[in-house]
Amino acid sequence: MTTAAPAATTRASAPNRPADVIFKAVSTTAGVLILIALAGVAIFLVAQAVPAIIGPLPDDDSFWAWVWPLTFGTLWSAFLAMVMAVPMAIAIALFITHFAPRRLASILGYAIDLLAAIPSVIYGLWGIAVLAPFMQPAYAWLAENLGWIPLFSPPASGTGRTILTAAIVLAVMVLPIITALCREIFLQTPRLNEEASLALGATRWEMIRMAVLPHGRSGIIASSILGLGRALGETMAVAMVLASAGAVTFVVVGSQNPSTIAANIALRFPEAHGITVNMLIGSGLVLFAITLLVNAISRWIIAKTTVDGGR
Amino acid sequence: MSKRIEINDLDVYYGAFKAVEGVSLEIEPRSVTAFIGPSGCGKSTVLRTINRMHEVIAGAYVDGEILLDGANLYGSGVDPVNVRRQIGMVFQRPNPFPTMTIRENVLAGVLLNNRRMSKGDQDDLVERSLRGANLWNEVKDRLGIPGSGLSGGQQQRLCIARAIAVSPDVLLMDEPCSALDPISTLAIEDLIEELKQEYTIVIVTHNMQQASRVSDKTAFFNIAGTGKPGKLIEYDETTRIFSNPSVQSTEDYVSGRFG
Amino acid sequence: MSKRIEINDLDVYYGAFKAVEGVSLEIEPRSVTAFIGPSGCGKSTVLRTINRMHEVIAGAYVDGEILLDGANLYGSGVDPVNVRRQIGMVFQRPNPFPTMTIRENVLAGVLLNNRRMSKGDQDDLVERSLRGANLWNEVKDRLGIPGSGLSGGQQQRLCIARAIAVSPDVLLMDEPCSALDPISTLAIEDLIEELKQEYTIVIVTHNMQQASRVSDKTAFFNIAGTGKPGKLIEYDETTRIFSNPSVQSTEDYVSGRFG
Amino acid sequence: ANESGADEAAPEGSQAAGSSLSGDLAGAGASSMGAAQEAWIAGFQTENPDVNVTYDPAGSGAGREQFIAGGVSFAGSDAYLKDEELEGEFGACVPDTLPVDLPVYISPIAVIFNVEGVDSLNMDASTIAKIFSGQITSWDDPAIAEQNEGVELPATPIQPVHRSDDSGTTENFTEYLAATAAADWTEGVFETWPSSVYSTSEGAQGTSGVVDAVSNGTGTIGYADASRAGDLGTVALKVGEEYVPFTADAAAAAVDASPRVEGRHEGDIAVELDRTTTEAGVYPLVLISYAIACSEYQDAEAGELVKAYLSYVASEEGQAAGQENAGNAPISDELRDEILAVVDSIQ
Amino acid sequence: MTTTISAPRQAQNPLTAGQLPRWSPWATLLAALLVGAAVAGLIAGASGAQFSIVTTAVIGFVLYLVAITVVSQLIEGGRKATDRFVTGLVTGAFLLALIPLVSLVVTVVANGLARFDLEFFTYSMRNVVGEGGGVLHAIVGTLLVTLWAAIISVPVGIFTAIYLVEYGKGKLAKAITFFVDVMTGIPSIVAGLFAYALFALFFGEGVRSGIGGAVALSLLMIPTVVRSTEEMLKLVPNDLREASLALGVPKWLTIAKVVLPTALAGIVTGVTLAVARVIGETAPLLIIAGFTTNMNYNVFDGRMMTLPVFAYNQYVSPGVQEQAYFDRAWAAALILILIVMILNIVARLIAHFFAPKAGR
Ligand SMILES: Nc1ncnc2c1ncn2[C@@H]1O[C@H](COP(=O)(O)OP(=O)(O)OP(=O)(O)O)[C@@H](O)[C@H]1O
Ligand SMILES: Nc1ncnc2c1ncn2[C@@H]1O[C@H](COP(=O)(O)OP(=O)(O)OP(=O)(O)O)[C@@H](O)[C@H]1O
Ligand SMILES: [Mg+2]
Ligand SMILES: [Mg+2]
Ligand SMILES: O=P([O-])([O-])[O-]
Repeated sequence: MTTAAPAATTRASAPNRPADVIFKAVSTTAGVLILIALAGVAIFLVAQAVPAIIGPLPDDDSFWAWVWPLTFGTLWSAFLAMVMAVPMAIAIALFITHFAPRRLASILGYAIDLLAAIPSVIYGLWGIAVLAPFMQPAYAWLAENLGWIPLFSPPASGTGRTILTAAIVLAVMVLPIITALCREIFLQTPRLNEEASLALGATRWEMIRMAVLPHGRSGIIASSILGLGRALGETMAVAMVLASAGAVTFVVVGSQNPSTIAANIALRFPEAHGITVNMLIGSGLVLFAITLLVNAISRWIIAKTTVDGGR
Repeated sequence: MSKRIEINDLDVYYGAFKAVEGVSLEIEPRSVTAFIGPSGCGKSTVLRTINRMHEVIAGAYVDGEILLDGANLYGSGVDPVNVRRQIGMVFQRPNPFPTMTIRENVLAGVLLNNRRMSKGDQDDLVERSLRGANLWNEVKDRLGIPGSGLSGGQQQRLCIARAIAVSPDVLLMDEPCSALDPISTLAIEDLIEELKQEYTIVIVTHNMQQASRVSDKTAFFNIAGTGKPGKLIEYDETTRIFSNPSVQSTEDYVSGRFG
Repeated sequence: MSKRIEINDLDVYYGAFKAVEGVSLEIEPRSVTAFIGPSGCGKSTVLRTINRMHEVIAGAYVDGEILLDGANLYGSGVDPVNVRRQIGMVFQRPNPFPTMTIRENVLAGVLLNNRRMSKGDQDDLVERSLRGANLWNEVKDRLGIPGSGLSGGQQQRLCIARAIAVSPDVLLMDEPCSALDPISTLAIEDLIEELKQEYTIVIVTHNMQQASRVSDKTAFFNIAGTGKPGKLIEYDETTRIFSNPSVQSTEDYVSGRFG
Repeated sequence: ANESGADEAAPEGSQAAGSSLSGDLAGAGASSMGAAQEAWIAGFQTENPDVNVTYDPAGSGAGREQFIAGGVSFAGSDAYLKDEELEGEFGACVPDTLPVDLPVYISPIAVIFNVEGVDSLNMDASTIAKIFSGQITSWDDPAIAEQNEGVELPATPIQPVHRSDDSGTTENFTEYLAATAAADWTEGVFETWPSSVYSTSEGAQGTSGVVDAVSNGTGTIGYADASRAGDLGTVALKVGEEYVPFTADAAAAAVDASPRVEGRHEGDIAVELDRTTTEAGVYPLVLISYAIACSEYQDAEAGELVKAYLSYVASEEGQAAGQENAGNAPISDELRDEILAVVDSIQ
Repeated sequence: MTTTISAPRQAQNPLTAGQLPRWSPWATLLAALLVGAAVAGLIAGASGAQFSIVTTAVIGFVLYLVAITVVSQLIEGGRKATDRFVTGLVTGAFLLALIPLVSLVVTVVANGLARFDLEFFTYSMRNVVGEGGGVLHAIVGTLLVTLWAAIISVPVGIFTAIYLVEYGKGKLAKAITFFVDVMTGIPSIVAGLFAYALFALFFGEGVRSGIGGAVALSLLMIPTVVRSTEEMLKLVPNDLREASLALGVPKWLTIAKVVLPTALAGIVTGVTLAVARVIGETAPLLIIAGFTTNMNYNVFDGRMMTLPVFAYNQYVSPGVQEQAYFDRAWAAALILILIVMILNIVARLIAHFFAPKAGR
């Protein structure tokens, strides 16, 4: 509601107090500072990326041909991770808010939160030492018995360090982020609506479907986007766990896996020099653009799907 | 459709706190019963125990029994979901589902039980319920807009339509008009008058004029002080409660000497 | 200390929506004035314009003037912060600051404004204000506990103590008892009776008994329907409003025929 | 607790009291040298308690880059400075002087594998090339079996593992295969395993990644700095008619048997490794890492520190310390003398 | 509650249409798990492999879901069956999520305890070769770098949140909200590269310092601080703002003295989460904070070791005595997790003491 006020009214006549002005200015500056920092990052990325984009590159490839497999791997691994993490996170958040006994719920919630605090290197170590060997037999089985499904085309990796393993690690890493937010959102479902559905004789699940999920829809999207941002940008864990080959393939159990942009930077940067540095930072720019796009799209979706609550 | 309710020596607790003590009363079918009393005396609490909605609040439980045509709501093996389907409820603040259209709101409860209702039957039911809630004429041309797009009074009637669409036996209303303007209030009071032909109605109200206008019998609750349990002080014909109550505090309350 | 208020042809808008139209009335010093009327008629809205608290709501603005002993509150160069220091306000729900003790709550007006005051003066002020709010005896031994540890009625009196601690000229109260039990309500009503010796008091209430018990004059507001602006229908001595009002709708309202 | 000057870890007979050196010295570069540098730094700092040396094992490329930019005073690198690099400026050096490459770290590269019940295997270069290029896919392949009579080889598929990051180890490994088994290894020498070729092999990050992948997988084979072979099975390479397992001496011998790169500037010691040698007792799959330093520093103090540090590194004591901690092969005395002569000339 | 009359009454009580007894889900679960174990045993027997708990759990869980749904469908009807199915599913999802958590914690603790000794907490790695040594320098580094990251990002984050909640309405606020979300997606390594480029601009190539690491971490931390603080400020009831304003308190003092203290507990929790988010970052610190075995208390000068970089390095380039390096790596990881836990506990204590006291 930003209707222009009739001219003759006394809307804003108060003299501004200096302290108020300063406080507001400080707050505004802080916000603007964030924009400046982000602009700084963007400028840095663009400036470094330009030489790589206009080429020429060592292998005569175009920059885009070089970055495409990495982009694919980034999106594919993040997609796999989200496919696992989002339903899980929603289920866990529901469990904590609506199913578990209350006392237990807060402790369990804390335990899940703790996952967010574990450093990515440790996820990497765990992925190599525990998860990959654990998953390897399953991959072998899948490749052997369900190999006709393109996802599971043999041969299976002998070490289990496939994109699916990396995606599982990513899923575990983003799970607490999404769960924590969904939990807050589900807790804020208007009691009135929950009670309305229960009073109509809804079971617990029906109540969740009628009141909790519709109310939380935009929040679920928003939290998933936050999680997705982490999954897209995760560096160390993926670099350590994934047997990357820069392939463009949907097979999730094999030795030849796509690499991701962030992990590739970590792998290549130490030995990079000259134009390769520009290429790597250029790929960082692509990742940045993806994040920007994903956020914009999610906002658009949220704006479209949110029914305006007011009168 | 409508049924008789019998409350026997009911205590209600919120955790360790006893909110209501020793309530016993009988409510006849096809009648309107008003619960009145000062704030915090337990009117809402007792009302919610009638369809086991208090169980939604963590730690709340009852001691005593409530019979619906002789069947104990708190008997072993009774499913609260069944209870609530037979005893509908309308809340103080209108609470249509914000993501649903008017039509979907009315059908919300029905579709739970009967997924495969034909389009025609659905249309019938929507019309019947909205007519029953005196809302049909105002919304018939825009059944597809979100329920939250209506005015407060219309929303409240939408909630009533939603509640009667599942054909309950009893309708509980917790201060259904307290958030509404006078015109909407009158519309709802008229509606209660009509609904009484088919349903047993229990209404909580802060407004004594409203109680005297709409109810056949009135129950007066009171509380001795903060932290004490609320009690049923007097239950009688509405005319008697307002003209010649037998307890002094009822007299004080209805005559406006306190509360 | 107390001052006279004069409202001249006041319109209040929430953005494009005109919530109140053409209100004019005069309030004498050292008197209690009650605003009554059905929900949504603009009682709270008008009350908040008296200390410019409506400005806190984005998009709200007024047209018209309000004079405090002849000085226009909306004159150019008037600082709303100063206005609010002279015209205190008590809200519907008790809202002590949860992070502060009882003592700090009473001193909030002083402490929050970074004003320096000696320990002795502070003690004096706390005692004076709490006595003024009839709360001293109940809390004098536990001034250090959080304000939210009190019962609802005590909290509300604490809020009144907080309001009078800054020595305002006028005290505005928006349904100060509607969340309280009857005993607390009576305590607050007694308090209003006493405060009237020193302050000009304006109180909004839904409870007509309360209005007739505490106020000297009563203003009745009404609204033609949802979306229409509220209007001042009648303003007169309380006894007259309740016994022999000159407008039919006032009569209908106070006799309980609607609302 | 070990930070204070008087150090309990100081070996007896140290000249700590006599040292007059002080200051900070920063180096960066090859991760292969990381563990050796740790030992050298510890030994050097013990002798010179007032000196702080850091070595950031960020990678050879990063090390050279930082050295060129003047961010560090010396670099560690799996490769000597390229000609085009020599044409540029060096941040820390006096303009128009050239830096020197000193081969201070020699280490065998082991071909490691994980096959149950097998500790060591004999292979010729062509077999290794075929395995890593995907032409041999099962452990019981006759090509392996006939070189290993009496060893029970299972029918498990072979899972080769390579370095997924840019690596000097990969470069040396592929150089060996390209030189000795060109027919089976057609992709030549590379530092980064290309994604388009030999795609049966699986990438892993860093030496540790390869070692982990090999030890946690089944039927795996990989290559890594020999010090990290641990309990894994290792391959003895066919040199001439013999199968030579890796040893420090065999690796050092490989360097001694190799000629110098031609056309380098004075003081630079760049070794052209001879992979095809048939000399007895030589293990030709070795990696050389160079210390790169200015011949003349802009900052004389830095020059002094580098000089002292590199003298220690090349000394018998330093090389022994390196071997103990990092498992590298100590340089031979002739090489040492050569290096020390260059170090002495650093200003 | 008397059993004697409940039977006849149940027969006539129309409200008691088919219900499963309370114990039935547990009984079903037990039965399902037993069947699962039997099947897993058979598979193990047939293939000669080891008995698999995983197979047992998977088969048991699926069986349970099917059984409870079918039984409920028959006795209680479709709606109840769906409810039970979803309950099973949701609970299962939760338990599944606990598995990696437990596995991670167990792995870290089991491996980390080997070097959890006094020396580890009191020594740096200066002059340490092979076994022994400690991480005091890395602990100090991590604490300092993170502290500085917090010093940079907490004020910026909180003031931004204040702007968004208390002042911002227009395009700028929208832009900030949007870009804060975008910022959460900056890959940590890019943050490190950016911080390096920024510092190299002023201090020349090869610059390494703790403060650079702090700047990189701030970039990652700020969005989390903004988001959580924003939510907390929104939760402060408007009542309180109005109460303060009505006392004639200017807006800025209302925010500073009423709104912030009320939200303090939540803000502290949010900041802790943000710290936890960055304290384990490796990639940016590798680039800008550098690597050293020595103690360094000065964030503005010289390389600074941090726990994640230490753990990573010990793992990546161990010497001959591998195990000593790996033990140190895991122990460092364990310390990192402990630091985060302690931070959490402290935050909870703060939250507990500063949280608005609940009424009555
Ligand atoms: N969820 C709850 N948890 C704990 N106590 C509660 C809860 N709801 C109500 N109470 C307490 O139970 C008592 C009765 O409350 P109830 O809401 O039934 O009163 P009421 O008569 O409906 O009042 P009102 O007119 O204000 O609606 C009060 O003391 C109240 O504080
Ligand atoms: N913040 C707001 N924004 C927009 N409209 C508002 C706002 N607050 C109140 N209104 C509208 O202004 C009108 C008057 O509201 P007000 O709250 O003053 O009524 P009231 O008489 O105090 O009612 P009640 O007895 O329910 O407190 C109503 O139509 C209401 O919807
Ligand atoms: Mg109530
Ligand atoms: Mg109001
Ligand atoms: O020593 P590298 O890491 O380059 O193999």
